[in-house]
Amino acid sequence: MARRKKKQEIFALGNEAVVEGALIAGCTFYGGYPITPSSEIMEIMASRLPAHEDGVFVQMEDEIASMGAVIGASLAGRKAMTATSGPGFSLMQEHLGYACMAEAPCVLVNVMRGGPSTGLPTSPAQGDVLQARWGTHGDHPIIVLSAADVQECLEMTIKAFNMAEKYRTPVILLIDEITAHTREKIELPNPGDYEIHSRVVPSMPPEWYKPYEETVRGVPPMPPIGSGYRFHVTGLTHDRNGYPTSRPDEVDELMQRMHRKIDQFFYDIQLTEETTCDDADVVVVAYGSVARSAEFAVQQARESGVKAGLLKLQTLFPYPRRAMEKLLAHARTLVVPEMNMGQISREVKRVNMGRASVRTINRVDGQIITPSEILKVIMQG
Amino acid sequence: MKQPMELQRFEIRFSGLGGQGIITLGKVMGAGLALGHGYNVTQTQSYGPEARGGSSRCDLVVSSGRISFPKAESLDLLVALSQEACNAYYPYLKPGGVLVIESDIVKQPPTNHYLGLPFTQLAKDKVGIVQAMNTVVLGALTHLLPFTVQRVMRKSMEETLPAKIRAVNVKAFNLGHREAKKHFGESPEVWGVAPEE
Amino acid sequence: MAKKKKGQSKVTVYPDWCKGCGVCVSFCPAKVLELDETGKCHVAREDDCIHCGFCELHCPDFAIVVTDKKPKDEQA
Amino acid sequence: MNEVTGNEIIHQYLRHNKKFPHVLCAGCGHGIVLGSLIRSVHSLDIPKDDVVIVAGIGCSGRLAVYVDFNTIHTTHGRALTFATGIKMSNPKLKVICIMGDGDALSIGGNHLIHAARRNIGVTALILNNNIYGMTGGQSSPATPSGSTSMTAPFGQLEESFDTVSLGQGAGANYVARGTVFHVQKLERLMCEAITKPGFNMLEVLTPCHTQYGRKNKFKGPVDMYKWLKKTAVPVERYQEMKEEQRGDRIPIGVFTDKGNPGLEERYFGLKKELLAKQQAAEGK
Repeated sequence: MARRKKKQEIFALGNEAVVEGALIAGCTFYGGYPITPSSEIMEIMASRLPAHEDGVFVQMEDEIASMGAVIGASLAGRKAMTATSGPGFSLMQEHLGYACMAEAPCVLVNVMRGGPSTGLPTSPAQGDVLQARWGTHGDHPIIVLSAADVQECLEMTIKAFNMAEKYRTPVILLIDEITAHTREKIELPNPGDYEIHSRVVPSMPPEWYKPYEETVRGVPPMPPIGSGYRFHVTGLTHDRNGYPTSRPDEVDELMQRMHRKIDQFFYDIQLTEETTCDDADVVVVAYGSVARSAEFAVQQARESGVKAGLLKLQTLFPYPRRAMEKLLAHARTLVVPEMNMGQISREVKRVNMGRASVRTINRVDGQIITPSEILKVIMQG
Repeated sequence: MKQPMELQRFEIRFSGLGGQGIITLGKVMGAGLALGHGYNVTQTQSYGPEARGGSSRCDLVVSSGRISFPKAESLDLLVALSQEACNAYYPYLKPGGVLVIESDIVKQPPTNHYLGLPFTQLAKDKVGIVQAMNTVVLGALTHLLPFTVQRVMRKSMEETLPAKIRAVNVKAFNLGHREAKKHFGESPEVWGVAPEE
Repeated sequence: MAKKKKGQSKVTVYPDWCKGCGVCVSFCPAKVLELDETGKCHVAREDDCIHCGFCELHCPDFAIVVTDKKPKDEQA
Repeated sequence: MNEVTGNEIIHQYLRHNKKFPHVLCAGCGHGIVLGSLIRSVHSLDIPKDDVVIVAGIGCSGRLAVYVDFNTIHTTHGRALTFATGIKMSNPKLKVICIMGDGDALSIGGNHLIHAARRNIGVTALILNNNIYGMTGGQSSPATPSGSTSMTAPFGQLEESFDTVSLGQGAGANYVARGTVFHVQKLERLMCEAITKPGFNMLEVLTPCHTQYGRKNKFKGPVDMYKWLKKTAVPVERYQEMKEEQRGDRIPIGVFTDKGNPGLEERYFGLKKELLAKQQAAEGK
């Protein structure tokens, strides 16, 4: 905790930390629509961005429009984001798909609350995990991150922007009401503490530029609109020029590249954190605020002699299977606590393939899963 | 400055009615403990319709080490500024935990082991502004808690509050501190031992 | 678009782009254009053209070009 | 100002690596609108790089891909939301939205009224063909009451929107209506709609024979153009007409022209003030 380098400390909400992270990452555009429990992100952006050297803030008429404006800003060369919660996230799915197809980098923060529908506006849940992965229609690649505490809200927002820019894709950051509404002391990084990535812009004359051309990384360079590179952007399946096509070979090429550009960089994208996992018999796989309960429970289990460990998932999709497979060499039991009826546990079971026994703890009453609930299951072995 | 007291997990709940300044109290104290005193602190609160007019709640978890679970579950200190809040949250008080009440409002404390002051009346009579009640409480708690330093907390409070209301709040803070010293005596023994056992 | 005397204009139709909607044929004041047996527009009486520009402005497929017969002086 | 010399100019603005003729039906007025748009941009001397065409979904949405500007083919009804993001991000760009009647008035109705209220500096071209063309001729909010469509086989019971009053009611800065028959007038309106500040709305009546005309007693595309010629009257004349003279006549021309600064202008003005204040505070 006591680091040498003196950093500025603030006592901030999770939602505030998201804003700090976004600004550090270079976000200059926020388009949004307020919704509990994400509204503080928008409110703080509304006061910060107009006074920021290059910041633009606009309140849109709904979440569909918010995401549209964010994509527009992204195409115009800005690092853009929006934040929302359950019902708004549902509305954003349409344009999330567009952002995938047009490969428009952007960050969408979803502060999860109880659902379905308007559900529990001020209570936490983790029910949007699979929606984040599969909510928009069609077979699409996407990156979904999560944050467990306030410091991580800042860090993961920076990483979300970095990944969005590096891979030209929308990145969803899932936090839950607890993390968003917890105030904690956090350290603001010094300049240079984080590598900041920005999209690669084309380096050839405009006439030779093909907006969706195959590249080594699978990520084509992207110029801002108005910079002399005139091209077509569409939500239709398109060829390398960006023109609509339904030719099977061109469609296949596009789809394969879009998936590959993310899948092949799993080592950069799949983030996890292990706590006392090296010799663990029982490993708790958790994310979001539940990972904090799990950390407490694992600590208590260790104190009473049970070899317990925690695998905290910071990336939810693409699912960090390698980090988990490593633990399966010695783990006999996997415990998956989630504030939903079992969404990540499906992924856990898929990767586990029957090797360890998987115990799920599910809570959908708008309450956090407590350390004692998790401890009880750990102690059962 | 003396070495800060080692805390493992100290849980505080402020509770009462909407409009009593409960959330501000929690935020100011949380910021003071986190930034001024250097502890790790998590602050959570009740949200939504509950927070408008009805009951209001704000929790702090204070620790020298990393705080995993951010919510308060078993309280070391419960501050109840309404009878309903006192009834609702008293069961969460740890054995040996301390109950602080607004003695004019909480007429039927669930136990006779409590510390009480007429915070509202004090604010009204001696500060002249009833809204400063929460700062009177903050002053009192700063005396009561063995790990808070009056000067540090006051300074932190001054930094958090807008300039316009700073002077009034310093007055209220000092009043609370004085009154607590007079009526509460020294910090309860149960907190005196560094909870390391 | 100043109207011109007859016989001074050149009318070009690109059959590849013409879809034969007939708008140009119907509204041409000088009856210069006709639909041919393939259903596309062709220039039947170029000399009657008064260069009103209607067909050019109203061709939804940009398939008609009307220019002066004598090439314009090359502008620097 | 360049003299407009017809389709040769247009050919310079079309994408040479794109297949022509375009996908639209024979006689569809949309091509004429695209032609007018190109000539307007050309006559206004706006560089291609500065023009952004944001199109929605439907027949009108297909126009964007053919023209050599920055073009974005968005989702159904949402063109204005993208346009708002683009304009706020780079106010130097001329952002022109091409939308259909179903696009702008039905699924995108909310975005339209809020773009108007917000007065974002975007030009909205609403290509009204009274029908959902691309999807096969279903009723749109601009399908006239009494006419037939695939989803109103017994006649449309609902009333249709008056796009102009809708725009005026929502506070649009500039509201105009033109037709693809009156091309020269259309071009004048379009030039105004592109150059004036704030949210400028231009409804263009453009016939769809394939999906609307055939079901509603128009023999061919030409009949529909004749109908436009007969029905549209300049708004100045329309206002002088008596109620009984008006009948089914549709006024065209400029209905509202306020000239208020757009949102982006006001936003960046505010920003300048805030930054100046900040600098002054730091200088102290």
